Amino acid sequence: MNVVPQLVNGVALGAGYALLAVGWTVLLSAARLVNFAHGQLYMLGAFVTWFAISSLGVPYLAAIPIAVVVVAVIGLVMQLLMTRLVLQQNIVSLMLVTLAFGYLIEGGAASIFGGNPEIIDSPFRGHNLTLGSARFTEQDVLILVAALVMYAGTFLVLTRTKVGRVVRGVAEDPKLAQLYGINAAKVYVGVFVFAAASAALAGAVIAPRSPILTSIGFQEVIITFLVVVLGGIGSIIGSLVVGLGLGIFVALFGAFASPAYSTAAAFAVLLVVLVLRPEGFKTR
Amino acid sequence: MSALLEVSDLRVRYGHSTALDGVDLTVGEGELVAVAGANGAGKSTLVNAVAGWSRGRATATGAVRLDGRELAGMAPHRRTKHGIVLVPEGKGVFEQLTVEDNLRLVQPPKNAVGKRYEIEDIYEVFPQLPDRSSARCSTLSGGERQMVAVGRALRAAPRLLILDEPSVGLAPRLVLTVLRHVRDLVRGGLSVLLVEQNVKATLEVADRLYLLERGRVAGSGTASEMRGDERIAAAYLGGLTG
Amino acid sequence: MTVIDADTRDQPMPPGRRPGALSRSSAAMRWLRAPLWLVLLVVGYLLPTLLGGSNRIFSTFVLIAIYAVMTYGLDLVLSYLGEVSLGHTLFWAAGGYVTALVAVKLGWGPGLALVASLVVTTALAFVLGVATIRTREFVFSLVTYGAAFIGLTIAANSALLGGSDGLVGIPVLTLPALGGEYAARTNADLWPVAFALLVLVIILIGRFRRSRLGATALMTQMNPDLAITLGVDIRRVRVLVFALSAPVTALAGWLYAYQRSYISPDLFSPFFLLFMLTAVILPGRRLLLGPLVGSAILTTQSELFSFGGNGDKMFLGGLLAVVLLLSPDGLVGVWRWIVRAIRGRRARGTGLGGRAGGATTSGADGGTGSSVPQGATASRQAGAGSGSTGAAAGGGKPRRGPGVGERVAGSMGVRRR
Amino acid sequence: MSAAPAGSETKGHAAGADTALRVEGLTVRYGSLVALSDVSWSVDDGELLGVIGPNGAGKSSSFAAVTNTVRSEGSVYLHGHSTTGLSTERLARQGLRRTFQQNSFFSGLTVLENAMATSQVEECTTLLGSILTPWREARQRSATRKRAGELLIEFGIDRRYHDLFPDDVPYGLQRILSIVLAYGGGTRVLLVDEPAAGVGGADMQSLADLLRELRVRGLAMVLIEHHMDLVMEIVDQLVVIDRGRRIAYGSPADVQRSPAVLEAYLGEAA
Repeated sequence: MNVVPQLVNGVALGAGYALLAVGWTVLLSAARLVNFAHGQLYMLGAFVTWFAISSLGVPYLAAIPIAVVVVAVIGLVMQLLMTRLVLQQNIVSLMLVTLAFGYLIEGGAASIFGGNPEIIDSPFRGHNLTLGSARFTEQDVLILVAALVMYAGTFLVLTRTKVGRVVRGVAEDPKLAQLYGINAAKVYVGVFVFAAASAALAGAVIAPRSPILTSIGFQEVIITFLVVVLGGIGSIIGSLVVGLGLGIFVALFGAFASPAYSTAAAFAVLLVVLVLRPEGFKTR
Repeated sequence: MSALLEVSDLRVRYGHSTALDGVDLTVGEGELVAVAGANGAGKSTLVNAVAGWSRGRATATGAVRLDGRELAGMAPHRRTKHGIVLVPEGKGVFEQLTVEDNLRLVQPPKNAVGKRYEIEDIYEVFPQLPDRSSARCSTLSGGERQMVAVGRALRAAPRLLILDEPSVGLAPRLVLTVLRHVRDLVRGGLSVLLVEQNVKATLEVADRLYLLERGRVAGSGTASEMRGDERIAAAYLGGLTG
Repeated sequence: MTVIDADTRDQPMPPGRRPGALSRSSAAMRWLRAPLWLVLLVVGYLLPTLLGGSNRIFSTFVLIAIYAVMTYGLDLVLSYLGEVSLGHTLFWAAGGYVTALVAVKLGWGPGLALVASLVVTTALAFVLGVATIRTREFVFSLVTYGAAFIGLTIAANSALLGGSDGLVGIPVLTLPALGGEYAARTNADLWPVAFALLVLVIILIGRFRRSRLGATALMTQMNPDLAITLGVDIRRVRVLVFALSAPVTALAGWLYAYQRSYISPDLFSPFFLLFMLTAVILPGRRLLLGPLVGSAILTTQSELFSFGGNGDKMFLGGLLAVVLLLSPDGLVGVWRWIVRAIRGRRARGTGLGGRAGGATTSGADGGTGSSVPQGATASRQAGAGSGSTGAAAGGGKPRRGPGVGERVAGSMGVRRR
Repeated sequence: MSAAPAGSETKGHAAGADTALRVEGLTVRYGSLVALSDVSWSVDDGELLGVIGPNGAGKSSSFAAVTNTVRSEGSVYLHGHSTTGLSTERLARQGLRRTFQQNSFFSGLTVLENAMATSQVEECTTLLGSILTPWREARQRSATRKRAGELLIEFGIDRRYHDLFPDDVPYGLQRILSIVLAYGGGTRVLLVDEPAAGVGGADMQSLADLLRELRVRGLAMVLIEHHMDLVMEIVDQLVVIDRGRRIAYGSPADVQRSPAVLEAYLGEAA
């Protein structure tokens, strides 16, 4: 069998995983928050895109920012509702609340968008390209470009700008940040909204690859978790590398072993790492 | 009347335990005031409460006025903008950020009352820092970190600079160097509230000193008055008769 | 329902019945306790009949019992260990699948099927517990979440387990009985079995609360550092409680397989996960009858007053979110709050005058400094620092998140009586 | 790597055969930072050893090292047996326990339940026993409760506080409860970390009484404390640590006169 097509497929898949995880990585490192509704925000991003195209007649590229803004606003509302728990750093309740929000969003989305599989009509979906023996679509290229741009952008913002310095400062020591004149609560809100928006972007860009259902989201949270944790919690570059690596692993495993079990296999790898190197999973 | 900082009847509690039990204190314009006392006497609690800051869960009551303006209830990041700038004990810099990033994180307020320090000015005050400007603070020595912490504080154009144990972790010989530096800043017109473990060295540079014992002011006076005060030794090591 | 409250409200936590007004005031009350339970038992058993005895009623009650048993498994981990397991759907489904497998493919009877599912799920939980021994908080939760996902993948794809169709044709639950066999063909027939199972599980939980494992689990949750210094092997406790919780949930899966007569991957659906979490949190954690009350409320809603599939999802998710955002202690928290508000008004006249002057130090809230309502948050967090004592613990930063119920009851000023 | 032990101008303690706890050459490193360097001391049954020193001197590190919660070099002997490789909880069950600077109780349990918890680690019925012989469990429980109540009263925590939560009792009692908790379950060596933090006046006196009472009961105790009046009043021996090193070891009066100690606390005159 030829490996090259699988590698290309894996890169596209992995770019998607990485794109999905970028928001969580920042969220986790800066605010030490996790958002179990991340997968549902991804789903919502996909469905808002679909809705904008099919019902409002907006072109695909214009539908993406609409989805991002809508989901960012929902993320903002979530975070504002959770303010008290965030300030208390009540991690357990936050986990449960976001899980509950995810379920709420799923139910809400199903009643608005219906329970049928839908297809996002992206113009890039049908255009096949070839590279040697590998075939892929322009959509795959778009995913890779989006992932690389997001990571490069996030990396530059975090390392080169005032905003980035503030976020890194709050990540390291929110108490000390106060003495630098920084309001950490505002930073938390900003980071959460960024994470929500990036999940929506991932949904809008990745979802056209296959039909979407309002029940997707469960698996996305697991994948995001894998990428973020294996990449070294809070490491931007780590997440990109692991995301791509995970995509290639899943593609190869799917092609040569069993497609149905590829995500489970990736998770099994994590479990092994967890048993062998528990220290790697300490958060800060 | 002309005191820059006026603290009256300051009380701080952590849960059920009382850390400060009604403290009155003033710092005048261009004055270096020191706070001394044994461990657990409430020195850090006092200066943190002035800055409105706490790593734990403190509840404070009482009045804190800067130039007659009541600051009680104000969040620490807002007090910073009003000119009260604290360099906390221990970790005063972001270790994952470079020296320059730490300094750049703070921009002098536009309508700053205190003296404005550009990055270059900080480097002038601490000539050792320019060479390390792109080094992560986690790689710096304790003394260098302290310089960055003070430099950061100066960037905020403080009217009142609060230093909590600036010499912790420094070799004894360096302590006086640090304190003389502080004295120079005061000579430049800054007001400083200083907590320092090394009482004898502190008395060399301070104008006035407050002695805390179990959350209360046990004594206060000018440095020369306090120099021979035996209450100081007793506060640190217990009554010699006991 | 008042009976339930009378017994449980006054003792939000084992070990040890709180020697509150009830038991202290008179020994007679203690003697009344047993008959009270008996009445509750009889009324509970007869309730579906009293409510008309239709098949709909009986199926609802059987489901309440099954879901309550399922929830009690998670309750062990969530209430007593303070960790959030998102993997209990795995044990719930495993109980059902093992039962279906041995009953359909091997022709085993219900008794053997029960033993098989308990053994398998306990082993699964033990392995998972050991694998996650060093993980806490969200890493633990996500790993258990992932374990359930693996379970779903396997169930949905394995030919042995029937793929997405699941396993059908589970025979009627037949138990040996006096003068032949007891075959549970209808929900009304199943009710005695379900009720007995529920009672047994409640007894088990009650005894757990009064055992060394229960006591040390609570200690581990509330203050792990102190627990260690008192001689508790906290890792062992964590693994044991987790391994105990799985077969409880699997018991429910066992009965569910017979009730539905088929098993499919929908047992892994997030509905059951959200159900378990909400059923524990809605009444309030660490209440002996809490999961039963929670399950009864949620099942009654979805079976008798359903808003339709999506509406129910929004209801369940929304309910859990609202409870956590408004009263993390659940309905009991609301009740205590009301009681305190009434008492507080009476007491305020005398002690604790208002604070003179303004608050100068803003309440130190996990690091953010903006305005936080002082009193409530500060006292609520009183126990938060307990985990961070000393320079101990691997040189890490202090653990920031307090355990689930750490301050649930511990901070609320003067309570009860 | 440890430098020569500093300032041994005071006498070392003779390590007798029945020494309850002996610490030799204890060194603790956190990364490149040496928190404690080559510190030795010992304490006998019925003796109270004070550990003092300026902030960050390494006092708490020594407790963490003795209870094996941080990695350390050197040796620790509990009643003559090396503690190397024993987990913190094993040591606790062998009678070596510590208290923490704050919050050393279970805030979700009542005062009485807290006192019960300390013996429940050993005494409480197993799950199986609780299921099969509930009556025995009930008897055991009421015995434990009775003993816990008596223990509290012996140490001056009145019955009216027993059903309150620890956060609701006066602060001084909270501190005492923390120590009673650590003492409760067969403790023979007790490390007490700053019991008087935030305590004043009469509470300080009852704390001193409590420590004296424990000493009378034959407990070997090591006390970290900042309140010098308390320390000087009750300890038998005193170790002074500064910057991770032992700078003095001897009786309170000797230590108070030691120039090294005066300098550590008051600084060097310029």
